[in-house]
Amino acid sequence: MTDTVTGTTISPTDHVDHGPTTFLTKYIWSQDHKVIAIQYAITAISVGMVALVLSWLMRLQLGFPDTFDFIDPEGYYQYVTMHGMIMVIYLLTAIFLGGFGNYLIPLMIGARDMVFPYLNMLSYWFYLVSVLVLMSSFFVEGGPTGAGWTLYPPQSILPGTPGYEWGIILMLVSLVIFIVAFTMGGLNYVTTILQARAKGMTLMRMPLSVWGIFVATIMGLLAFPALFVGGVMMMFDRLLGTSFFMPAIIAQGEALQYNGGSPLLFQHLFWFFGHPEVYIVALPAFGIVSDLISIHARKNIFGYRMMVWAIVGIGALSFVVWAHHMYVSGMNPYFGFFFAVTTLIIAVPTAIKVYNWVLTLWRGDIHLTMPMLYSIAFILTFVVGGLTGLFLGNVVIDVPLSDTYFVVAHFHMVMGIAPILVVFGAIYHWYPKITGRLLNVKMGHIHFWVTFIGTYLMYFPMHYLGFVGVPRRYFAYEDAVFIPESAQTLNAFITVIALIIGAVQLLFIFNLIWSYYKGKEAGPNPWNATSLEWQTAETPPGHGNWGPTDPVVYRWAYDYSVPGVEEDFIPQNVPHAKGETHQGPDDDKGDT
Amino acid sequence: MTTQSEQQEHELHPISTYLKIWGMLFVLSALSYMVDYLSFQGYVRWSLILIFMVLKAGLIVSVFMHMQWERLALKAAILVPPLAIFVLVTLMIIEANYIFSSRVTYFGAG
Amino acid sequence: MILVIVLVLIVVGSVIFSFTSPWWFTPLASNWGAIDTTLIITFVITGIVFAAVVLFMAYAIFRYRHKEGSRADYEPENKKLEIWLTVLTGIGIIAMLAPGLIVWDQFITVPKEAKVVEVLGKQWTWAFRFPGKDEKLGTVDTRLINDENPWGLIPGDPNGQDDILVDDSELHLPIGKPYKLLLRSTDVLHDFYVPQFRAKMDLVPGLVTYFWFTPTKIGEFEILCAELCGVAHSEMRGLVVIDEEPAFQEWLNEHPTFAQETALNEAQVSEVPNQ
Amino acid sequence: MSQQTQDIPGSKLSPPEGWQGFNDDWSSDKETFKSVSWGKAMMWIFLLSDTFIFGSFLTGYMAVRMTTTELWPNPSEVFALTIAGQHIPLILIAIMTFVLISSSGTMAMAVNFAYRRNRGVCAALMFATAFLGACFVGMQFFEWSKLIEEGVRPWANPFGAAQFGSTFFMITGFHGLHVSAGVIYLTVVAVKVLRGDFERSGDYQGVEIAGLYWHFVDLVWVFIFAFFYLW
Ligand code: HEA
Ligand code: HEA
Ligand code: CUA
Ligand SMILES: [Cu+2]
Repeated sequence: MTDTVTGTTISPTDHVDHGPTTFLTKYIWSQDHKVIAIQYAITAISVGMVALVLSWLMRLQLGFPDTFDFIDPEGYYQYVTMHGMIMVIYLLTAIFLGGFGNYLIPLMIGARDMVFPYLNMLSYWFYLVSVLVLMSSFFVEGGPTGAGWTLYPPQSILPGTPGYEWGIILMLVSLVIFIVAFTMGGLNYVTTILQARAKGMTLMRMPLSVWGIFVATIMGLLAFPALFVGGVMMMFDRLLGTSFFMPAIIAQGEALQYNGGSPLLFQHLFWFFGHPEVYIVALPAFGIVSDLISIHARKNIFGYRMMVWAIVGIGALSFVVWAHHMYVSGMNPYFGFFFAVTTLIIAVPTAIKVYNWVLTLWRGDIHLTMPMLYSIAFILTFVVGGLTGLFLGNVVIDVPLSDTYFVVAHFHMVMGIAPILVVFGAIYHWYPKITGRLLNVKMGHIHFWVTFIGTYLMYFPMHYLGFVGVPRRYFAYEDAVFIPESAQTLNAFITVIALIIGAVQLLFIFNLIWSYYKGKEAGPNPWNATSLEWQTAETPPGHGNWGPTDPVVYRWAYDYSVPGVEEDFIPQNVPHAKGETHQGPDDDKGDT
Repeated sequence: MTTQSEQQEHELHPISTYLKIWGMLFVLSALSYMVDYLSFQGYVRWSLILIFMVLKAGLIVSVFMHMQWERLALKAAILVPPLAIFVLVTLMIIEANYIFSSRVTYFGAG
Repeated sequence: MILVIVLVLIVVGSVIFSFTSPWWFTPLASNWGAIDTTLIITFVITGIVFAAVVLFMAYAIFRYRHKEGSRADYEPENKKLEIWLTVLTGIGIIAMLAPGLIVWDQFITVPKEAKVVEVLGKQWTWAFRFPGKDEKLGTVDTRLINDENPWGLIPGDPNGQDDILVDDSELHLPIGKPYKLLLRSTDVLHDFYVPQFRAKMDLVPGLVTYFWFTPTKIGEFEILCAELCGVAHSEMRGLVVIDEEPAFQEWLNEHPTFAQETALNEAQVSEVPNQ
Repeated sequence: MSQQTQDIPGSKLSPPEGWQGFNDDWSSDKETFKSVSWGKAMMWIFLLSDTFIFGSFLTGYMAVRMTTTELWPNPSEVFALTIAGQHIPLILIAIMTFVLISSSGTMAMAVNFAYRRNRGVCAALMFATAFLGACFVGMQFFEWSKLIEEGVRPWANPFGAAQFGSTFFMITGFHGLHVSAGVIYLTVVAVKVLRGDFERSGDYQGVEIAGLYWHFVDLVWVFIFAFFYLW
């Protein structure tokens, strides 16, 4: 493969910069974006496992009420809260931006590292501290907060809610630290993408993975401030007795000192952050899955330009839809019109993305590799989750469905499983670049089929519980007359599947470790991919990524199966041959 | 990455430019203080405050922060996203009025 | 191949499940049939889109799966197709949104003849207040709430004197009359939700929210709290009983007005010997 | 090198301006913001993010002020001082505003002298800026003590709505933290200028970046002054 690498003279032994040499500077206090990426990913997966275990505990209670004495309502709400918060923020946001973002951005745009490596390192350590602070809340008096991951005041800081003593404070502190960590990392990613691309790498030649991560990071930089401010104000309410979100309140017979505040203000601030946040975890998945589909179908991504504009459009629109989470919150009812329209408009760019993924498969040369399997599973689960989102976005339909299991089913389909499937696919795809070895496919198949079929069996029927009207965040509801007996059977069924799926994740983790030592050697470019990260001199790439000479880019990232060319792919750093007639969208620019 | 001559081109305005802007900021600040000192009320007060505020902010951003001499690519990247805040502010004004009127109606306050 | 079969099975299975599911909406007991209708419209449109997208994908995988010597097409974009798909999607969206917005307009526009009743939520019970003969609810202040005055009615407000107070988590309403529910909380967020009525709305401290509906079926319906409000959230239940008008009036008359309640409290206080 | 060059538009070397330039920049390779250093680009993006923080703070302030039914204290009165028997409304805040604006002026000139490679004047102006910033913080300290003495607390105050004190301490506190951080930051950069660190790297953008931050802090004050003190 290396003979197609042009524009550079590479001899792997001849480094410009030999990089750090001691174990400590290489793997612990490392400023290398690749090491930081791995640190981020391992931390995120570890904390994700905690959230997974919490989901088992919740499911045990829901599937077999009155069986497990050690789960009381306090505990249940604490599990729900921590499960939701960890999964959304500390797992998905961290792994997509801190993990994949860190690893892929410099490699894909042809940079040697992030522009400010030291800040990048700090970002990881702050993230680790935020995780530790969050975990410490399990061990304080009263335990972690049980206010729901939305943390709505007044209840989150009042007795009657578990963890109102310390849990909520630690949660807010942890979030603030996370935001600082994210800002340090995010500034780096954005600046690197904008200012440190390789020669010839125009924005419109970047792989969609980078686009997804780029826009998601910008959204994070603009959305997290609202959470920060909401968090600070709530902390003041809790610790200083201010009344930002607290009106006059009689809590369990006792008059509190608060007066005049507005609980809805917090909800607006939270969702001004919260809705962009759900797209922050979706856009990187959109981008990565586009690349996986294109590479493993050996075909260019269909409608690249539309894909880019769709990502940008979704990113921009997601700042004006936040109150679709508040249709029944008692806000000004006329907001319903505005937010229903904006919300459904987002479906258009999203739909374009779905069409283009499917159309990329059309007339492709589809290799059903592990990444491809996960990508197809992603499309299916995302379509289901997205379409159920349309129910909720259509304001009046949300009235009966809000706060029921329909919502739970919606967001587990669209966020709890679709992006997670992309994470898996992406790990299968880039593992060879990170370690030099392929993951085991047999274990992969077991993991894939159980996870995919299992989650569908779990979440699809869950929608129907929502139609019945089963409310979410309920510790128990056996005695509700309108819920048929059979619903309990369904719940038990879901629980059993959830446990099986959970167990299979251990197989995946085992695969990660096993293949590191025993996996098949991969070579520098096992998937015959075009993007720059596969064209590095060494695998895994060394410090500084490119050896002595920077790569030069001549074409977009999707020159697969170009007619008249023998190989079915042309790497981005290969110049145009004379008389090459087919051109990607941005092929007339930049290569001087 | 940056050639020095390009830099010079942008940065070497005579000191008097800054002194002039400084003076204008002083005057504008004095004027906004006067709005309070002379106790203008109601819409006059609010519009005057806003006008002076926008002028001051504009001068600081465009001259002191050199936005005026930046290329459109940077100007747009920095000035467009804050529009999202305007959406938030507008809706929060409507929301706050709604809550206030609810309180006046049902809580016998106000 | 297995993948293609699985995808087709998922579509077929999901469609069959939707028709045969034992879990479906509770029978409607209010005027909000229009909500059900919009939901069905959305269900049908999204169902068709779901089947179409997944079946197309399955066919593509079947048809273009890798075989020895096969090679993909090269087609960066196809403007016409992309525009067509965008327009079609737009039409689908409008078809769902338009009825939705019309019904939402009805949902937030309370008819003039609607009577009001107040729902008061507190951790973790329900209470209710009818306006009495003057058809006006008296104003309230959370800070006035105490054992004698659990609603926090402002004693000086004449509108409040004849308000009828119901303090036992059971609300009766007459059939066929539109009612506007004014929702109020004294402590944290709650949500008044009766699945059979299809309507719900949060109770927010420091604010009075509302929704309206007309009961159309006689019977008892459970009230659920649908907004997390602390450890006993799932136990915060109540009951709405829909009666014929006479039975309703009879029930209503059993409950004291605010004036009566105050008088009673004062009597009790004076009975207690001085400290 | 000469000042006149700035007025010559579209010379062969400089890229096109306006929308054409906008298009060219965004569709170019390597860097989007032409001849903007990494540090400066990052500072701008950080300030954009910080704008959203202060934007949210001020929106929150606006929302609580508009929703509360209690009387909002008249800032003109609350922040009045009696100097030499004269009762002057808002006078301290006015002085603080002038101090901060002056510091912006000195900062802007410091940047200019940095590009003229006049290290001495540049550092002197930066120290002056930091000093004015420190004065500002000092006056803020005085203002806080005075209000606390008068019984204003984050949770209550004798003048009216409790949210007055809450938002006051929160917003001015947050801004004060920014100013304090800026004073330290400026001092560090000024010392570097004096030591000639930038001379060696041949690039004075460090001063300009510090300047961006400082002007932003001033900018935020403009909004706080208008919305909190004057409104
Ligand atoms: C990755 C995360 C993610 C994503 C991408 C989405 C996507 C969408 N979400 Fe979801 N949502 C969440 C995560 C996400 N959501 C979470 C976590 C919650 C709950 C939070 C909580 O309360 O705890 C939530 C809750 C939530 C609510 C609030 C429900 C309630 O609490 O009452 C609403 C309401 O509007 C909503 C709507 C939507 C819509 C319209 C989309 C759209 O963007 C979907 C667009 C996609 C499609 C439409 C499918 C593809 C399109 C086609 C195949 C084309 C064909 C279509 C037509 C012809 C119409 N979501
Ligand atoms: C990304 C987000 C995410 C993910 C992956 C999950 C995964 C799961 N969730 Fe969760 N969930 C939420 C986000 C998520 N959830 C949120 C936001 C809430 C709302 C909280 C609230 O109301 O406040 C919620 C609430 C919630 C409820 C509702 C509780 C209630 O309302 O009372 C339930 C109930 O069954 C549930 C179950 C599960 C189960 C069984 C799983 C899983 O077990 C399903 C199977 C899991 C996988 C297939 C993937 C697992 C992988 C990892 C965990 C990481 C490891 C990663 C690598 C190895 C790369 N979740
Ligand atoms: Cu009340 Cu939940
Ligand atoms: Cu949303």
